[in-house]
Amino acid sequence: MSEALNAGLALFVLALAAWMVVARDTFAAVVGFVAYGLLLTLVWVQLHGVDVALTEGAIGGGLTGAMLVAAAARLRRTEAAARAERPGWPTRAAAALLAGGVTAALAVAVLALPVPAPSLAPETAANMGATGVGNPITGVLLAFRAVDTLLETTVVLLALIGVWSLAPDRVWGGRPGPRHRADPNETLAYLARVLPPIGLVVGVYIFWVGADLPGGKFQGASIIAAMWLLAVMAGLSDAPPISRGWLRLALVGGPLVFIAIGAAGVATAGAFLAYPDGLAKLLIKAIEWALLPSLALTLALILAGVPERPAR
Amino acid sequence: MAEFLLAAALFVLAMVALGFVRILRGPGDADRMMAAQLIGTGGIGALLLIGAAMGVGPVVDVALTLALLAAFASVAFFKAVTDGQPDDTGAAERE
Amino acid sequence: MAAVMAPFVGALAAFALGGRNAQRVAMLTILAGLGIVAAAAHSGGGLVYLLGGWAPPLGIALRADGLALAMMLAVAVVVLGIGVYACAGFKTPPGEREARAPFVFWILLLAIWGSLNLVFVSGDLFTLYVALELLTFAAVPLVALDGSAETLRSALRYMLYALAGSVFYLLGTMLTYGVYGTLDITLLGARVAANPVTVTAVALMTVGLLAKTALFPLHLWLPPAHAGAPPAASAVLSGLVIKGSWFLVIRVWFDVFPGVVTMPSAQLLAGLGAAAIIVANVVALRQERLKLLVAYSTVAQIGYLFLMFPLAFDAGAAEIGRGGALTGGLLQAISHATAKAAMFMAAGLAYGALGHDRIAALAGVARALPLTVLTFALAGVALMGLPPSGAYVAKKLFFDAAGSSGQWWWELVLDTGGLLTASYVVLVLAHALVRTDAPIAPRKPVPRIAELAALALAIASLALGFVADGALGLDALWGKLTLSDLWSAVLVLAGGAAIAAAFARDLPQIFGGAGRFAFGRPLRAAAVAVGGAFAGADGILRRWPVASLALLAAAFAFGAALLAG
Amino acid sequence: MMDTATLFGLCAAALVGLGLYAFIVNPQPLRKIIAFNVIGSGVFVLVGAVAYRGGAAGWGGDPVPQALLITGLVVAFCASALAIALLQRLAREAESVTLASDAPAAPPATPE
Repeated sequence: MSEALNAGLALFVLALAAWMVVARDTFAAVVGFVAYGLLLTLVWVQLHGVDVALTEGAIGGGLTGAMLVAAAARLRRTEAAARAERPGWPTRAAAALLAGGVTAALAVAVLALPVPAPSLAPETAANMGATGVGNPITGVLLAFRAVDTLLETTVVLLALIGVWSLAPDRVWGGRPGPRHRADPNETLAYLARVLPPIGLVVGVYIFWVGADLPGGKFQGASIIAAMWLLAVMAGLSDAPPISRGWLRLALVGGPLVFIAIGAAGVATAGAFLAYPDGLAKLLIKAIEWALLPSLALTLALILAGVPERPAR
Repeated sequence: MAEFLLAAALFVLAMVALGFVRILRGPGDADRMMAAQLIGTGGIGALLLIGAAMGVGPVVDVALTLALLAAFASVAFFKAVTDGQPDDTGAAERE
Repeated sequence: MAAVMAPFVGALAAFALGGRNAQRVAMLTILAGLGIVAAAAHSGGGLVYLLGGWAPPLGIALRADGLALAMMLAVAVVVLGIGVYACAGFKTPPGEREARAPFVFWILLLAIWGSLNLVFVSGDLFTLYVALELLTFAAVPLVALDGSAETLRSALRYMLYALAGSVFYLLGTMLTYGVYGTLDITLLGARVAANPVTVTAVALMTVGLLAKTALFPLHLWLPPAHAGAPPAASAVLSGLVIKGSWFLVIRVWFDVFPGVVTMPSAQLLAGLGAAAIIVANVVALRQERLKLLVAYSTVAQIGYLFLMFPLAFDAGAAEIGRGGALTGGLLQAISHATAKAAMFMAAGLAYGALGHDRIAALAGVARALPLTVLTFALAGVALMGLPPSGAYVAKKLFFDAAGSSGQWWWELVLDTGGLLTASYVVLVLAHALVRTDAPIAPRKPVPRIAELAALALAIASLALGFVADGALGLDALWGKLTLSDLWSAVLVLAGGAAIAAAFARDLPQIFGGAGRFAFGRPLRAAAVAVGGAFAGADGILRRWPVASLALLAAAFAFGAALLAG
Repeated sequence: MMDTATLFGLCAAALVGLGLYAFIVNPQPLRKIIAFNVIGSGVFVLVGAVAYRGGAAGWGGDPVPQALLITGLVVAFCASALAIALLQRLAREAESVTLASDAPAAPPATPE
């Protein structure tokens, strides 16, 4: 039964991907993407990656999907001009040939992967004790490969700076995105009152269980960011001006705490990002707690977009 | 039992695939978004069934996340379609 | 480790403090970082640092070998030069708390520096992927810093093409993990064997990195992106950013898969480099705008950086190996980093003073901005590979390697490249040296400190030859320069002038116009036709569908060349 | 019947191809961004298959590639966000947003 389910899932995923490629209308393709992200979440569960499924649902499908939907609606008027530039059939044939070739090469590679598969699972298992956490993914992300995670938080922050850098000079330091008007009788305002408290609890919960079960800071942070944006879009709240000192501090706070704890490791445990015996779980938790608000804020501001209004 | 649950998941997925046809046909943006939401709901159902079949508890968390972000995506869609007209806000930004 | 983290901490602090403090923090960080790198270089290479105390394959190791240290030191010097230069241009205007362009520039400069250092020392293929993405995310906003539609478009083209490149790299990396179960460079170097999956992985990684480096014909994004950015940003992009992915090609070929890469694939890589040198140099010569000329010169110089791969092949062992050619390539990269940064800075100063950068209208600049024109000339000499520049020593090393392995054709490419480079440098100088009746008044004052910073980098590029000569014990420069070397330098310049006269769009009065010599006319017509054909080919290659098809085609070509060995 | 890892591995190969095709031929930049995400998801599913094959020590998958996947997903999100922001800004400044070929970075020099 599981095989049939997998086969059905794979077919469905491919059909949706093909749809996104051939759809005439960009908006239709984007809606396809939202559904596609959801199906991928099922794929991750079938591939025994519940942590990845959570991330896909929250960031890959969820936030990216919402971003694409908003962009597609705004870019409507550029559609016709773009469609006129569709390349002729020789280009398309060449593209199909070469892209098909890549698929063929990858398929050969997949079939030629060695048996038994190499794995770092046994090594991870043997060393999990030293980290004090129960979820191996968290162990890898915050102990064995902690530097990747540190860089990742920097990547998110750089993306935010990149988005901000697109602001017109005149409104530098202003508030991102349009101001949404609140209409107290709207369904939207109601939804934005009811959902965020629940979402906040779920976000913190997903973050909290991350130490021992699937979950973690990125997944939790994106749920919280989404809930805050919901309130902004309903007009119940407004994005802060990006020049605020507290905002800047809150954004860099998480990464700075991470680096500080990492640097302390040089003195206490002999290496950058090392944790002294017995304190590992505590320090990992401290890093995660520091990162959660910074990440939630960064993700939310990335989604809120380019500053458009003066701070007043 | 697990077999039955997986069969049920497959069935839900097959039904959802019919909703996929709706996306293909449109005609309006709202139709398409509703079809995506249908896939969302069906997908969450399938997810929960799979989770129960494999006995993986945390799958429930995934379903919860998906449900919350599906609501977020539909609000983003609504706002983008209703007041995302670039020329309203864009005109003021031009230097 | 400190060398990697210092720029990032600086960037975070600059972000938090904002405004005028961003610049102060950046300059302090640059000085501190330079000190750290110099200390590390002084203590010597071969350092291995286990992050978190976890050894690979589970953990991640940083390895500061000689290559990494040399590159880190060079980058730190260039960053300092660019930082000093940018102090005038990217200053928060008085009366404002914070301005967009300076804030973004200083933070991103630090971020680019930190990412580059990470690229040099990281020993893990996935960490390198994240570092590359950091580099791209920091570089893209610099391209669009002035916010005009055209720079936004070039930034988007750059971003999307670079993303395709990183996806290819990531794909190759993950296939490698699927076969060998580790991402550590040293462990992989000991384990890899040539098989279909590995060959696929190497081809994908190489081509992905080439797209990010803008090696011909994958260069569609570079000329408009580098020419449209503010001068200090162009210097960062051209001098430094592309060296990150280039360095990674070296890591992948020399350290990860030395036993897998083959002679045909190396010849292919250098062949693309040769095509870059010939085509991009000629196209550079035909540009109307100085900054585009310098940008095309970068495309050509990227070609030089790939000539070393076949030369580094050990004929006996039939395996790629570290040796003179690799050292030469490294020298070439460092020489280019300093010279190209200086050249973009000089072009930027001329632009700032004149309000335009049309080459044909540069007359009188030499009198108004003598230091800037001198900088351009010195940087040009360094790029041509004339003594005593670093590129000259690099060329000597290449010639040795080519001589010992019998690959004479690369010598030919190098000499042709030198002549072509000389041609556009001579052309620009000829325009700039023309006297005008009235001295031109700069539109706005040219900051002396910026002129000096650019000049210092140009001189550094020339002096690099002495440094390298001493460090490598080649003993090729001090008192060894003979009359024939001088003679060949003159020949290069004269040849360059002749080529310029044949190919250039607008000829300055010094050449007396194209029609003076009757016998020259058909020659000139032929040259113009060839130049036009090259420019047309370049235009087609830089169309999106063609360039992305070229990306896939290159992947297949490398796959085939790797299997052919 | 094929095993799970091979099935999804082949599915991933097809996704990469589909995405690449769209990335090349579709002139609308937003479609290129979607295509980038499709290619990316193909790569990620491939990694998922590799992780699945490496299941050992009581875990259904090798945790190291799964952790890399999480990092990869976040990086891909950031890339999409930056690209979308650039595209929207471009749409405000210019009539056409396509990238087929670039106009000169400045108006051509006036003839003498």
